[in-house]
Amino acid sequence: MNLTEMKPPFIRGETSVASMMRDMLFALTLLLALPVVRYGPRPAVAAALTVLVCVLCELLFTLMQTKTTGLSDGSAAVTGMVVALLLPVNAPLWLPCAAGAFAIAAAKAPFGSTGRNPFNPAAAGLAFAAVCWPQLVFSYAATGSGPLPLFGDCAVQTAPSPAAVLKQGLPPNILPFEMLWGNFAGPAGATAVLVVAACGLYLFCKRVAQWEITACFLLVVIVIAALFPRAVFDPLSSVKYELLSGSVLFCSVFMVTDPVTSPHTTAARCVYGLLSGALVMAFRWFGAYEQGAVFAVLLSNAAAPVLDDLVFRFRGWGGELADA
Amino acid sequence: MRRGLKKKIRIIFLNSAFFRNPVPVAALSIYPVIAAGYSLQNAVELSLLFLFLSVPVGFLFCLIGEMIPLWVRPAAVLAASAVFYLPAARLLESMIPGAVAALGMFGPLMICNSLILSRANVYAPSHIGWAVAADTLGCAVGFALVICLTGAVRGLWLSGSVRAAEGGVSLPFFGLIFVGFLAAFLQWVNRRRTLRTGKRGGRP
Amino acid sequence: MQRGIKLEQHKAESLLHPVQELPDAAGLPPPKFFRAPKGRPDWEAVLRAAEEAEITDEFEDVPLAEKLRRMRRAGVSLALACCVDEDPYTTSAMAALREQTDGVIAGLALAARACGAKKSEIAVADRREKKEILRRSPEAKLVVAGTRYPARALLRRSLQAEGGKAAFVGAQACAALAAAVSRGEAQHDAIVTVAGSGVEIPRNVRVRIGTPLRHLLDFCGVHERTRLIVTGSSVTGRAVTDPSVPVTAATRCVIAMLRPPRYKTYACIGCGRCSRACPRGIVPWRIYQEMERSRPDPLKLLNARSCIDCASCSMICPSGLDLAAAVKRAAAIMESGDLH
Amino acid sequence: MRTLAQLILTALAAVSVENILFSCGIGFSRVLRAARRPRTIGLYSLFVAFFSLVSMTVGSLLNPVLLSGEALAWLRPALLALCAAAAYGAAAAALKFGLPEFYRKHGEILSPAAMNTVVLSMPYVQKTFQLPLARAMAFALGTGGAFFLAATLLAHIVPRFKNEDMPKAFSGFPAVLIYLGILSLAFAGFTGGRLF
Repeated sequence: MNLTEMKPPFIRGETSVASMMRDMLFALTLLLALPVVRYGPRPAVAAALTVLVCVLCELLFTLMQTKTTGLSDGSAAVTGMVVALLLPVNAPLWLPCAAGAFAIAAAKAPFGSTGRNPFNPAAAGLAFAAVCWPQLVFSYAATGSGPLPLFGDCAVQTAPSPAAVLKQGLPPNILPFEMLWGNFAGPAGATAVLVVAACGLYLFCKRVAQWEITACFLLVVIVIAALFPRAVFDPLSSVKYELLSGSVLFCSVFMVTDPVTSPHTTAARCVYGLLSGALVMAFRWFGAYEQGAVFAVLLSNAAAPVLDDLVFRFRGWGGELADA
Repeated sequence: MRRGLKKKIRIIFLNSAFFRNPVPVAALSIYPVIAAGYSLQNAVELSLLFLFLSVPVGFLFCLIGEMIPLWVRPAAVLAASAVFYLPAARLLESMIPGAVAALGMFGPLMICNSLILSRANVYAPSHIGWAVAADTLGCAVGFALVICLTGAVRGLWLSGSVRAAEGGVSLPFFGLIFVGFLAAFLQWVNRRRTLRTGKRGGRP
Repeated sequence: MQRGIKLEQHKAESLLHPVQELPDAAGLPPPKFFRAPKGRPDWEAVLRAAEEAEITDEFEDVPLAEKLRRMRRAGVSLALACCVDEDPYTTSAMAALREQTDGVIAGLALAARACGAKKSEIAVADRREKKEILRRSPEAKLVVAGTRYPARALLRRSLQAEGGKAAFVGAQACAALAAAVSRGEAQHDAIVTVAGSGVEIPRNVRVRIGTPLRHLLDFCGVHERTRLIVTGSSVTGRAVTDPSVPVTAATRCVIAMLRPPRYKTYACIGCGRCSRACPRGIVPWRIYQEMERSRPDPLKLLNARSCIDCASCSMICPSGLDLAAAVKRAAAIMESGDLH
Repeated sequence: MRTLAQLILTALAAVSVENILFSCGIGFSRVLRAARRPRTIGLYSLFVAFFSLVSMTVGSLLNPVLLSGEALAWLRPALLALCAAAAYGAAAAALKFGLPEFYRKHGEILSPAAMNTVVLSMPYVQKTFQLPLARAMAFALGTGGAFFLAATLLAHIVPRFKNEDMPKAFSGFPAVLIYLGILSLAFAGFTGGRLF
């Protein structure tokens, strides 16, 4: 009986980073179902390609890293899925791949993968795509355009999304109730509002995401939408339109709650949720693009370490900074 | 002494131009590279302007740098750089007509280029003429290398779209990321060099 | 706010069978007897009896006499008999309480008298166990500790929240104290749970203190292909490499595993679970971050010294990091106070 | 009251929407220098705000004069730089002889804070945005605030860029540059293109 030497503890809790990423991937693939039903297998192909490119980029960088933390934590796949779901269905296939490559190669790998990236890679990739190819990222296929060609470019009649209409200050011509079912022009995964809400609940129950960030985030978005409606209608419908249009709900469930790039203490998380909610509305009011959520996520990620240190200094635990 | 000096000058030049290029390694004069370097045309004009501006300022402060007290020296350097900007702009205009106008705000802001200011404040007064000359030329070449590379890459990327200088890759964010990757490449090269010299008994 | 960790319990099988007796191994000295104190001993007599009987508290591996003196100095107002086994495999304390309920109650009263505690109660794991014990002896005063790990620390914190100081005394130590005072018998055996994937039938065994571990393993029929044997506790115990080490009063359990568990480690993702799981309010991820730097700054190591080594932070960490070791190193640095 | 609200709005815009630091990439070498010594950030930003204010007022007073004549327009960059140099000289002299103790402790950061691209770009910003004098000064103070924000963000994140998980080539300064690039990308969401 040869016995091995081992350090305690000898049993572990059942959630590991890999299981958290598997839950995220499960929730994201659920979101793919609706666009595949409505537009044919093209979104699934785009998502698969993006995940492949992200994984390849991550592999490329693990060769350069000395301590290879390995690929098995699946966070590259999650980034690829999020990028593919926030781009329009009729986008050319190279667009999500370019955004995914930027997300991994510029926003994640140089800082040390998974636990060390200061920014949410998917948000950085989407912001890069939005700034470089705005006309491609914000042209959404009209709802009734049926199955799209699998690989080639799809010349499809595009319709302005409710977020674009709201940006010009006009009330969108679709009732909020119909928007619930998600058949309006918008990003691939972010229009299915009910499915996003269901995935959110699933992630909160499995403790993969922290609910307090999403709660504060949506609270601020609702308050600002009610106080400052962007088009001439009553506060209630303004709140409904702001929440249902664009990718606010999707971001509040998948991007803002990323544990790596959000603060680590509960108090700082609430402030972080409030800050990112306010920034989303600021980008919607003053921003140049109709989708402000990804930029708001990036800005609040930059503020996350500061919030953590403030909480520690406030609790008298030595949050001061030593000279570098 | 002659051969030793020549070798030392070669090392200073190479360090400033490539291995310890001040732009990616010390982030000096980042603004022209990331904001103005969105086309090769801009890049060439700015590198020439940098050359015509840094050489006279470097020499001036190599000669009289010691005499000016430390607390007023930064003001003197900026004043000298401002004065020397006029002939430099005129020289650039004669070489490439319409260049100064095309540069717009980027030209005048070269006056307070942190690379020129810091070299003139710290390096020039305390080194001999040859070293200052080698270092100034090295910095000019290094700056030109970085800004032309960035300008070429962005020019290539934007060659398709019609509003070249408007948005997309010509924005400073791409410049910063590109210079970041350049700095990583340089750090990798330097690390390999120190490893190799370390293994070969320390002879460079 | 910290409610501890919910663990999957494996206790049911080993509680089914009564405690088995292990025949004494060869070459062990006979059990020692000494002159028992007469009548109703006061607290010095109880302490002297505990010293003479060489009773050790099985949870903290400390002589019972010294522990009671420390409790008396600290002015403990509530003495608790700890019949709660925190880690999922061990049931030795519960078995000891079920076997010698009166012995534990008498021992607890003696221990309370020795350390000057006004109240004394028995801490049990859950309501079902409480009903079981009340069925055996109705007048026992019981308190439910809950099954979330680390149960003892959480119970002590909730009791101290209501004022007064609480301290734990091991169930087997109480039983041994009762035997020592009534019959003048030294502590010579301990109840050990043998469980894990390497054992056919998990069970509790009463073992003479000092018998080599191999003798116990052969008696319980542990598989030859077992790769990992752990004594103490499956969370804070020690891995045993040579099976000839003797069984002590503090062994409490022997866990044999066919395949040693291997956990992949990732970088810290900042989920904050460890700071929520820690019963002492330490922030392990911040200490781990600080200890990663080449020269950790003692000012930033917060309250690392108040750690009670329950390892719940390492257990709950999804990235599989050894946070408990980092906090222990941090406490050592703060202890030595080398302010570089 | 209305003008006060307008001033505050302009200052806020200078920190967020029209953040010339991030969306135009001006003045990063000074931000990095400040971030390396976190205790000096407050004073550093105060100096930058003060000198931006001086440069903005000089710029908005001189702009109409300098842009009138052809020869004067050609001399404009040099004259503005000379004003900045004079402002620094005056401030340094005042501090050196007025408060020698303060100068010995903090004099070192006075010159980089006084003469950097952010300060000297003020007159050009004023010419592009055509701000009246009061709102121009609010914009200068807002830029000082933006400098403080940028330096604080960096000071908190820079220590995390030296760890063993990242590729050796990127550890330390290249990671800071890429971080600034992505942060500038985030601010580009406000302007969507070149600010000026």
